[in-house]
Amino acid sequence: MDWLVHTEAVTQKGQISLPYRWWVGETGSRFLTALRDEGKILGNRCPSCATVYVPPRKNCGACFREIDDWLELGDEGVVTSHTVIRFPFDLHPAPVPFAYALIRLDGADTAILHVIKENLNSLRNGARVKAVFAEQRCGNILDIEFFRLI
Amino acid sequence: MEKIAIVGLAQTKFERRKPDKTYYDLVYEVTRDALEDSGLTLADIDNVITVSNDFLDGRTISSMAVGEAAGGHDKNISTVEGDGTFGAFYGAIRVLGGFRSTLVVAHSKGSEGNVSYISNALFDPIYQRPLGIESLASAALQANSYMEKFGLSEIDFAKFSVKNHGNAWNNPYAQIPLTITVQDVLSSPKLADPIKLLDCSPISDGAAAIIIADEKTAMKSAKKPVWIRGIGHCCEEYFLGDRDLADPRALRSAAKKAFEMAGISNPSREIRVAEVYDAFSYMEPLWLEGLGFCKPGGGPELLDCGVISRGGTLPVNPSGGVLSAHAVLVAGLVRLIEAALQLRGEAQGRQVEDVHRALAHGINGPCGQSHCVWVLESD
Amino acid sequence: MNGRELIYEAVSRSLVDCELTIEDIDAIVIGNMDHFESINSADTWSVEGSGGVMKPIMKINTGGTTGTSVAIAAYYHVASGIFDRVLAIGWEKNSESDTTGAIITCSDPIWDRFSYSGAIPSLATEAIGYLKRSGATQEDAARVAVRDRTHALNNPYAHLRKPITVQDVMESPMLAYPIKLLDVCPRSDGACAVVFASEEAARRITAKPAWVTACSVRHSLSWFGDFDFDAGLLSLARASREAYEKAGIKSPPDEIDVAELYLPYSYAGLKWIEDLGFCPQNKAPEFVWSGATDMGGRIPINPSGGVISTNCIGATALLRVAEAAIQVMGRGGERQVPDVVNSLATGFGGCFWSDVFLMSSCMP
Amino acid sequence: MKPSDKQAELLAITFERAMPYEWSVGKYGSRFFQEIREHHRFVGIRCPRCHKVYAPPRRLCGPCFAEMTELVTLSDTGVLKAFTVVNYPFLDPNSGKNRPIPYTYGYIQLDGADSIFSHIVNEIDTSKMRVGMKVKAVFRNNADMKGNVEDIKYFDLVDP
Repeated sequence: MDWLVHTEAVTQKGQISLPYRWWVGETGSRFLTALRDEGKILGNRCPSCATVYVPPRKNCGACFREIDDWLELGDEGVVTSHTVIRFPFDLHPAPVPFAYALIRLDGADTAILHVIKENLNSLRNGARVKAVFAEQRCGNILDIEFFRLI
Repeated sequence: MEKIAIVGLAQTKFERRKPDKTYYDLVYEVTRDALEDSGLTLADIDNVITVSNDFLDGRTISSMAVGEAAGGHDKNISTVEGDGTFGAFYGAIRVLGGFRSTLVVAHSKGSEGNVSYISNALFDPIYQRPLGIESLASAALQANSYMEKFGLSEIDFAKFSVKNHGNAWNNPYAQIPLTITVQDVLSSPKLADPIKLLDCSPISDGAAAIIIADEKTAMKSAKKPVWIRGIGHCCEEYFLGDRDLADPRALRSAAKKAFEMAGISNPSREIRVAEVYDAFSYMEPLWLEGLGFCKPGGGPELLDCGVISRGGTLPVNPSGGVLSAHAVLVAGLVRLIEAALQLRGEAQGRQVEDVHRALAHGINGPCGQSHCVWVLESD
Repeated sequence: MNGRELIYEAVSRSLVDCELTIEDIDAIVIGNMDHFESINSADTWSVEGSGGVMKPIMKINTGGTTGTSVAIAAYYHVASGIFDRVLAIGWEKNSESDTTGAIITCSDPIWDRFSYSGAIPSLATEAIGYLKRSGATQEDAARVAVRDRTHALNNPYAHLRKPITVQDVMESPMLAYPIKLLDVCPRSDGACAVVFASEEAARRITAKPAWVTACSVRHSLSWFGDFDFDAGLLSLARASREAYEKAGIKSPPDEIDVAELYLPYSYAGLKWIEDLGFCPQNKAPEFVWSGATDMGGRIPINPSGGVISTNCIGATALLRVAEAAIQVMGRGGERQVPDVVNSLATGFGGCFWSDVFLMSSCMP
Repeated sequence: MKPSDKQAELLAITFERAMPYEWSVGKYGSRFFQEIREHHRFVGIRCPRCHKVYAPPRRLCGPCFAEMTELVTLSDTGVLKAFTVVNYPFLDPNSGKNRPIPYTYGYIQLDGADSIFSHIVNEIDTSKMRVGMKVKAVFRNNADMKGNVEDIKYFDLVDP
């Protein structure tokens, strides 16, 4: 059709801009308040499979049972996987290059995702790292500012 | 399982940006073309599954924009939010459950949203999303785990990018056929170690549709029916740190179900061609392992010894794979379409010889948390 | 409680209810609205709470009808013969965003989003059309809201459990003529889980399951501007006729013993029951005032309190199915209607879309 | 450690970043905006089967599943089919801020069209509005036009 040829297709810019507020729940709130108030990292253990979870869970996904066996974990652990990030993205928690790592804290069976900002050249799986707590803590996962290679 | 078949299919050319096409246009075009391909009319179609995602489309109830374009007026219609292989799964079980024929149509336009923001929303809002993680960084963690577990190298992965981009030259629908070397991949810009630019699939716009029908309807369609012999899907744990990222156990479970249903005991021997969801170069070998085509860590060897190359005994992604065109959600449906084209003998330049059984595979969630496996056969 | 924990609560209660464990579940279907919580892919995100670890799970999303779409998907999972026991889950945490702002994102970004202000203006237009055609009054609609809110007193799971009067409704703030605050649904947090089973599996679970006799869907419109506000709700009329035919129901008000309807606002409780064939055109006010739709009436509607008492959007339509199933199974406690053989549930959403789900104590 | 007593303090995590999009309008919608810009008029499209005219134009007639190509030139006027004065506060996802209220949301049948077009009516006094009133589009100055639906500023009520 003639008019289709003679019509320039336009685009329209826009956004979805809404504030979200995710409830953390009792289990997560206990974890995050301990992080914030005491600088302690808590985990919990499934009564059935004995997996120690961090962050702690209300229930074990695999066993489908509620968990209420709490323990304090170390603030050190081992890198089980890592990547050095070199592309920019405005939600990144640090300028590039920085690394994401999965870190298995001492006493835990699962690994926690976090950030490593220094000595990236020495970063390898198996490396030991220690949590660096933020000075101003407000009850979220960035109350651990990053992990530092030991 | 009763006999059901793929009787119609269509896909668009995949491009970085289709500025003149709306979702509605894309869905209409592949719906029209799939009907034409099948020789059926809309009256033969008694139900519709659309596949879309509200984040990708920037619209709540994204299905609302396309129901009419998918021929859904006055029909039983539903929407799967996930990869097209999952949408097709629902389409197939609707035929098994009593419908005559399901039109399944998927669309996405990676050009319209911000892929990083959208994939950041896949992650846990309390513990992960504030860290800025998204699909590329999480994939890099998986690639790193996989390399370290089996002593693989970036070269091993780069070879898959070389193979699939080369295969894409034979596929007129592919977005980026490339003649590249392993060195080109290795020296492409580093994004998230060990992933470099040429290890990544592109951002794409496009759509695809298939028609799944019962035996009676299949017999009156224009094309050779492609019989669905086995289907299975499975999802593993959500948190990356709860998973062994180098062990695709959900895929193993999905494949087991599909193979059992299809009566397959030795997939390497019994399947002639496979189309798998290689969003990054490391994924193809990892998924081949999960599908039981090799021992753990053996994926790169399959390529080195020629098994999965175009002339091999089990060519994988002769279409060029997701690495050569990645319209999210659509890409899994395209794997099904490409497998079906192989079985029909209509794959033109990318046709593999003597195909009687083919496999297609799609994924959902971060790092292939959820997998869907299909076994298709010709008569 | 976070979203996953909310889902866990519903799923674990549903398993206790049918004396199964998560190992007995073969597949899961889940649904909600992405931008209400900003969770992308709730299927993979939810597995810890939904029980989906190492199981097949898929996500369905069709807007307000999501819950019935999820139920229908779970039904087809079982009907396919591939799965014996399938969990259907609907959930929403409306408290996690601005509900009206999130609903606005369902409008077309090119044509409608700049002026759209949520569902109320279009529902108000529909209500005006109905009032004009039928001669119904605002008080007639208020009577519907009073019924549902009164029924909610019998339902320990309902969100709003404070009784109201017609006068309360009439005196509540006008949102958009003729819709007032107490004519519309609240915003709620909640989840619902329903177990679907094959014939053999169902018989092992309970002596009295709710057999699915029909499900029908009409999501025909893609554009807000195509809806005829002055006509009936065509999608519901067509879906219900198809479902009645499948289930062999010839006279709905005589053969259906109880209905759980997705009535997001009170006027729907007049107009839409005519489209369902519960009473003749324009006779809904008379029918409702007669007490026919109250507990103890000819065809009680919304013994649960309905959507006007509880609205966690992704769960809302599944709750209709669950409540209608409870009635067939005779497990409604205080809200039980006696001797239910056939029950009907509906879903509403999108662009004036409707789903109809019929169940029976007699196997089809 | 001791099991959880009632966790006294319940936390929430907030997120307020906008998700950016750039949507294609498509040829059919673009033509509508082009006609506004070039001729200050509307355009619709006719179904070859049922002859219904849709405005704004779109590619398909849903009930007929027929592709439409016959453009129909319309004027800049229509009839008010319904209206609502929006007076409740809410967040506008386009801006992330509360949308200014009150404003009147109107369902307008453009003269010559069978479908309904929603837009803003330039009146908030309900005593001055009634269904069936004639309305006329007020367009932006050409220099300010952006090729979107806000190139129509609003519809004015036309005195009978």
